[in-house]
Amino acid sequence: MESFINMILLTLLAVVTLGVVRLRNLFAVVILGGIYSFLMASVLIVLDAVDVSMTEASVGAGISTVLMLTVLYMTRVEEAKPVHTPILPLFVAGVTGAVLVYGTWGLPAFGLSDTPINTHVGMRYMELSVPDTGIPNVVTSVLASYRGFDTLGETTVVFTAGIGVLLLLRRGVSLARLRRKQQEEEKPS
Amino acid sequence: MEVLQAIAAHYNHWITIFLMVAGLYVVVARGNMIKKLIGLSLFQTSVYLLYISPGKILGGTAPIIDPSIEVYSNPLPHVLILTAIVVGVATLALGLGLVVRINEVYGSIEEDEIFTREDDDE
Amino acid sequence: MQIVIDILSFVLLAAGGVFMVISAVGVNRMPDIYTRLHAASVADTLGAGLLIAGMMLQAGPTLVTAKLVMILAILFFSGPVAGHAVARAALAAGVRPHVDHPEESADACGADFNVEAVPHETVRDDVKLIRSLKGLRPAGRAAKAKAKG
Amino acid sequence: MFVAATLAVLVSLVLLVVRALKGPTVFDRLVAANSIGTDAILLLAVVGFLTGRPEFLDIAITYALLNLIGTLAVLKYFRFGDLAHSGGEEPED
Repeated sequence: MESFINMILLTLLAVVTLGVVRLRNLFAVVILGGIYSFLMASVLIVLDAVDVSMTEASVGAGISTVLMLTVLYMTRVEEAKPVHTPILPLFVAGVTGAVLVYGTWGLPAFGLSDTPINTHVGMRYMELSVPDTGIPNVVTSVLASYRGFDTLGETTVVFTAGIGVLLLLRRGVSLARLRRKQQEEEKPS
Repeated sequence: MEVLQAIAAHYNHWITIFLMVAGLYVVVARGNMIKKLIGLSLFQTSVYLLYISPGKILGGTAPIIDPSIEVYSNPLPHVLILTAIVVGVATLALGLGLVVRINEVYGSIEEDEIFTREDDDE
Repeated sequence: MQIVIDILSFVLLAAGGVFMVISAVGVNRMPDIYTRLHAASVADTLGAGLLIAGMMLQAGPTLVTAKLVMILAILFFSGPVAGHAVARAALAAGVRPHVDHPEESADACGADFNVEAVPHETVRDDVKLIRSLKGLRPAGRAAKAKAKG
Repeated sequence: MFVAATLAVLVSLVLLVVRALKGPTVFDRLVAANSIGTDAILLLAVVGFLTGRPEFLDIAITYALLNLIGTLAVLKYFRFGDLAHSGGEEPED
């Protein structure tokens, strides 16, 4: 039953992706992106990743949608008609996909417990988490205790991105704007 | 029945590859920068699936220890992807900031229009 | 006792599921946005309500039931708010309601959605109600255009 | 019995995705998106009962709140063209 729900949700995900690729109204694309995030969060629930699911829903359907809408407000909504024929990108995408699908034959089947990924370090954390840290949620204990420095690095990345956005969007004197102003002043004369 | 089982064994991988390829196609083929960023996030979410689906054990539940439960799924991919999601939204915000800045300077977010404008300037 | 609870919750879950499907079919079959909203609200009230009631019977008096009550409360409040906001925004954006005699209203409903000319009684009443509130876009825009011109 | 409820929610999910892809106006897609959010909440709850661990309903509460916020953000954009608008007065066109 789990496998069946998983397959249905994944199929819906693929269908919504086709819609995202084909539509040219960016509003509709953003709304479909929200739907995509909710479906992805449901898939993650079925795959037992509850913490990831919550984060994906709040980031994908919440913050990303609002950010995209803000940027659409500042720019424009309709995407221009493509100038080039999409034959070359389709070819590149098709070849990449074919190579990757060929690679899946060597991967272990879905949902088995004796695959390499499920037999080594992950299961060690499962055994040690409660005696070591006393936290029943293993994801939390690994994230904040065993690998706390990774989270510190992640915070640094987010901080850097925030500074980057502030520098890009500050309302001060910028060189490019000055140059454009100069050009506009020169044009009428 | 055998065919169905073979499909179910690799269905997650194939959908993951489809999402990845769709994201790649959007990034390469579309000139609109917001659409490119959406393609990039499609690619990103496909990586989440790629990591999480091998960690699932059929019949297991979420990795929160409870005395009454025997089988749990693997918690390690979840930890990695939690970090990836947060970093992903940071890069998305930075990319959108760049798009707004480009729109301020060139008055357009279409790649082709920007290129023709650059050529006109020279 | 347990068997009674099981039967009762099965009936509730089945009814909730049926209403969910009815709502989704309605969203697909209805002719325009305003009627689709009507169909979508079935899922928020009857569908979710019956499903969650069935689950509450199964959970018994535990923390799970308290969480289910919270979900139900949020759905009951957020559903109408979202539906009302969608209808208002669609009206403000100039989406014309589907009417029984399109040939009569076709020329009357211009690009700017002339409110007075829509022949459908109920629609007109709703619009009057909203117009009496402050700041409805299409009417306001038409009035401004007249004042300028 | 939770199997039946899960199947019903999945069927309605499929139909709503069809509407979200077809929807002639943005608002049709929005209605479908809102209903898909509700369906995701119910699917989460029902799957929790189906697998015997219904403790994760907190996540469903998060979904419900996010669903409302997402919809209102989009609609506020349409009404005023600005997410930061206080909603008090008619915007200048």
